[in-house]
Amino acid sequence: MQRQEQDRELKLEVEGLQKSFRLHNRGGIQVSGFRDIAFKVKKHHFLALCGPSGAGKSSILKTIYRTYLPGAGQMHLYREDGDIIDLACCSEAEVLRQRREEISIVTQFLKILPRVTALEVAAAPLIEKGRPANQAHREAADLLSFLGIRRNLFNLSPLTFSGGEQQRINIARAVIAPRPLILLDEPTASLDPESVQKVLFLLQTLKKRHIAMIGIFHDRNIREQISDDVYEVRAAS
Amino acid sequence: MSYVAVKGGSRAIGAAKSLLQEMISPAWKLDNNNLRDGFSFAIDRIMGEGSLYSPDLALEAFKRAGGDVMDASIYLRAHRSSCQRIGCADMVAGSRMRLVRRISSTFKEIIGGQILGPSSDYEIRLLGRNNHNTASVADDPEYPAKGGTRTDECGDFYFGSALQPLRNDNLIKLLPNHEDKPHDVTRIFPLPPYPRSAIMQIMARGETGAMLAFSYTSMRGYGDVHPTIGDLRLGYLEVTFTHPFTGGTAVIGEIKTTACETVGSFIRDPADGTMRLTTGYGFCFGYNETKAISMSILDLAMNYPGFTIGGSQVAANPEMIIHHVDAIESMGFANHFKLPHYVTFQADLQVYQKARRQEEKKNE
Amino acid sequence: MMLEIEDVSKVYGTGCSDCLELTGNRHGRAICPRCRSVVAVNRVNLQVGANLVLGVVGESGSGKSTLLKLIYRELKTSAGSIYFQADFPDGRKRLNLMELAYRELSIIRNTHMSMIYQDVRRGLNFLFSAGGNIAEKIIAAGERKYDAVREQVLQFSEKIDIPTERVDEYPETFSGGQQQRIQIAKALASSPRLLLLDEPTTGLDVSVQARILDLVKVLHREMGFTMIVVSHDLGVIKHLTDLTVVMKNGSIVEQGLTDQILEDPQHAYTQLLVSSIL
Amino acid sequence: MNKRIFAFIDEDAKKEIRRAILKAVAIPGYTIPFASREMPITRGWGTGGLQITLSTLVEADTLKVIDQGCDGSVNAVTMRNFITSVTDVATTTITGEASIIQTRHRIPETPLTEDQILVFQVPYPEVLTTVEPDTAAQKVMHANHDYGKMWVLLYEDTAQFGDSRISHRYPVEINGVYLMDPSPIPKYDIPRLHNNSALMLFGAGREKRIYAIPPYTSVQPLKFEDREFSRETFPGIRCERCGAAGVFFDQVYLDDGIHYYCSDTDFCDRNVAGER
Repeated sequence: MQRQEQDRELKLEVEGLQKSFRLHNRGGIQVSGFRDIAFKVKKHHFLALCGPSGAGKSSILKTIYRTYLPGAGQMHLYREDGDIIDLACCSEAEVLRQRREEISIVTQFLKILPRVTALEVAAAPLIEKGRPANQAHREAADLLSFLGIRRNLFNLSPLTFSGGEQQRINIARAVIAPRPLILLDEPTASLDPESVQKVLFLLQTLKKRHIAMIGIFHDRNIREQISDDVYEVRAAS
Repeated sequence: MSYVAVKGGSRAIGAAKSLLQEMISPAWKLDNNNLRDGFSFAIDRIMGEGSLYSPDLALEAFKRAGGDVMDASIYLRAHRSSCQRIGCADMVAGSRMRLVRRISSTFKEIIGGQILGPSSDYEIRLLGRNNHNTASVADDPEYPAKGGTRTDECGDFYFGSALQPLRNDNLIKLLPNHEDKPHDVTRIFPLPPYPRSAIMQIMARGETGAMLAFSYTSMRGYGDVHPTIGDLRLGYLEVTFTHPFTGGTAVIGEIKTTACETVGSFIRDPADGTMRLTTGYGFCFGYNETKAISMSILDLAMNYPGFTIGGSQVAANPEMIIHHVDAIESMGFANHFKLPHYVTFQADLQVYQKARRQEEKKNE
Repeated sequence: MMLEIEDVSKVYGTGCSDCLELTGNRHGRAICPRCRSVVAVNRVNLQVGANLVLGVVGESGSGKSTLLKLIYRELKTSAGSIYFQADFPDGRKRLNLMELAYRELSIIRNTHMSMIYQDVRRGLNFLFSAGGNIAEKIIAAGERKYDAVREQVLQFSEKIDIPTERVDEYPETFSGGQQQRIQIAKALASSPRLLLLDEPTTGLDVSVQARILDLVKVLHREMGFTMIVVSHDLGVIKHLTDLTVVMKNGSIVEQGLTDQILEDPQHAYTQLLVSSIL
Repeated sequence: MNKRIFAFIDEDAKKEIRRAILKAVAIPGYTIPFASREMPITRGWGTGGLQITLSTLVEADTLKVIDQGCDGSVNAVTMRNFITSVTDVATTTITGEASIIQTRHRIPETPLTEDQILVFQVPYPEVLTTVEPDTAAQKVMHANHDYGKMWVLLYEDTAQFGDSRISHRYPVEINGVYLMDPSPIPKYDIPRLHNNSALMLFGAGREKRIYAIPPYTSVQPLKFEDREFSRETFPGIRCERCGAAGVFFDQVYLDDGIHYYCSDTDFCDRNVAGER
């Protein structure tokens, strides 16, 4: 009973996660990414990963998202429908389904096609969920305005924007129709203090909506403002 | 208002025929032997394209057509259609030809030697009596005295193709033979994929000019056949017939023929991966070197379309060759446009007017 | 699975009993040392689910285009089967494409599967107008009313950003990028379930390439079909696909999620490919 | 020499042609390849129709030959003279009296009967040549009822000109199976092929094909379901000679303007005779 109670609160459980890279074109040397990673993330919690740079914090996020193939370990995702999926060993099709339904990632860099406007980028997740285009565009405009993007930029490609603006577009895209688990890799790295506060406000709202998040923040102050738990990643030897 | 539709045209048609007969009537006063033997290249073409070996009938057709070789060959083809077929002669082999002329451009020395024979190749084409380039062989003491002047009385030579040594050394790619017996285009018109024997038969009775034009496309660059003449021969082939019941074989005569074997580029033989030279073959009734060479080039082009670079491979397309080299067909069709087309043109006009009205409506 | 490729091989040449064993990525060659035959595809197994976008990358001669031609049945396999699952009026069927008669194959190509070629002249009939090309697929899919055909032609021409007043012009009068867009419209006019793209943007200007890729992406989102994209260009693969298969010497050396293949390639060849392009 | 054989062509060849005709009747609309014999009339001048007529004729037949609807036109005269010179069969210009009618580009206005055979001279037996010149490809298309390219032609014409540009040789579907070239008859004659009482044979000498429409066979022009098949019409026109209306007319330009006469001269003659 208690176990079930606890399970209902769990979103992601990582155990014995390990990753190394084999570089065939450099004599097949083995480069260690991270090892023995174990943590749990609850719904409506924010887990912050901290540790020295090069410890593999970003790599862990990429591994959860399966952009990196894990070397060993388990990553149990507790889906909203009650199913439990081990992201470490499920099929690619299964991963794609989780990316559609359960997990999203916000990186420091905006990866989008050129020629797509800021408004379209932000509205796309809503449209994918079946929201009518005009309504989605309206919601996206409100969100972008809140994040301090000027209206005259809405119909331009974000690739022409400054780093900070791009990052806000990226965040808008992740929060407008949020997945139950969001991975954030330095989402506020190049933002001004005012924008940082707005982003933190948005993330707080997400927590209230039972969204689980794992994030990396360079700035200790920001990290403390948002995180519920902290997991220390030690540099792999 | 008088009735003007073309009716009662029988008399006018009769008159048109009479006028033609009158125009070409001097032909009937010419001496048959001189005409047949002196204009032997014309007679040969008529027999070849008319697909019937008979110098006498070819001569009659030549006269009836007023010297139009293409038209004359139609007479022979039409005549064939009224003749019952008794049977098929045995297969002839080009290597069994009693040679009158045989040259090769591949090697300086060939087994049997180069036999120049009767040829216009070395003729300087000057009009007028003062043809000083031509030395008279009568003055040459080395020239062997001969009883007659007709070429069929010359020589008694039999040699295989000058390419035979290369073939013996397995340097020449042999085309696979998928046919139990040759196709007969006069009995069944072939459908794709066209058997080689059918294509060869159609080309053997193809019109010389058309054959030349199509092969010329390949020589000029719409294709890539730059052959070397391996063996070009003129001469006589014995025709034999085997009785279908007794099995006895009898010689039924001799036909005058031209054959040409050309060598193309080499390819990798799919049979064993070895690189081998390719060849093409041409053959026709009578003496017609231009046609035999053209045919051998088309044979090469069709069997080795890989030599062709670029999109327009006219000469390598059997469909193109098989339907467009026959003069009886193309010439007849070109001329049929002279027939009345009142009905179809009337239909054309109505459709045209309707389209015009539609256009005007659109522009309003 | 919409498409199941089972142990498929394609040998050009006479072939021998050892061809498959002596070639492939393990030996680093596609030509059989014994019989000199070219093994273009060597015992490939692959499954593609509905609505997924699969990329096939590899250098020229790796067998990727041959694989696509086998799926479209422009070529027949030397060994192995390709199963295609589709809905027909009389129910869902799983067909071995290699066993289909021409008539059945026509139905599949007219209504279930389309191919987009690098060379637009292979995909478009230049004797037909742009609209005529699009109409051909609509008619082939069974439409026999002129007004309905015309309406769909105009709709598609709008979708691909070809002005409707130009729809009756011939492909020659359009730019290379426009021609490619017309080919895409033609391929999609029958609402196929599977779209095969063979180097769809190779040879086009970079800016034109991007527009084509955008169009394909948008149409994929709007219409929902499975795509297999063959390209030597990892940029194209990255933009378009969810999953990627890497081929070399006729074999699959690696397959996975496209971002994983690009960011965490496992195989030496893939690492080389990624490091030399990105 | 040719006189020795009835109907010019040697008997073996006639048998072959008759076999091809039988096969053609058995597979309506399908073109049967045959070894077309060369005729004393050049190719393109009706040698296909001529071979069918010569192979089908018996002494008891009565022959009518028309060219563009007219018994007196040059091609008809040449044909009729040649056929009678090698057969001695009776000839007529009256449609109702003929047992075999060889025609170029028209179907007689007078309805045909079950006792009659209509032989068409055909220049292009292959309906698909306009869209696909390759014989092998054509065969595959026929075998698979794959007429998409023909439909595209129809679509393009409709888009650009409001209707098909095909004025004659309009493609027809026989029994819902094969698409067929009906020879260069005008569209006016197309509906008259449908369910006709006579046996209709088509001969293409140059292209070496024979095909047939047996009596009472469905013949439908290829058209979109929501478009009318429009035939040639001559609104308000009457034949200046016999007064007939609603038939196919020859249009003639003379010094004093345009005049119209029946294209079918026998039909016109019957009308004139009836009035007198």
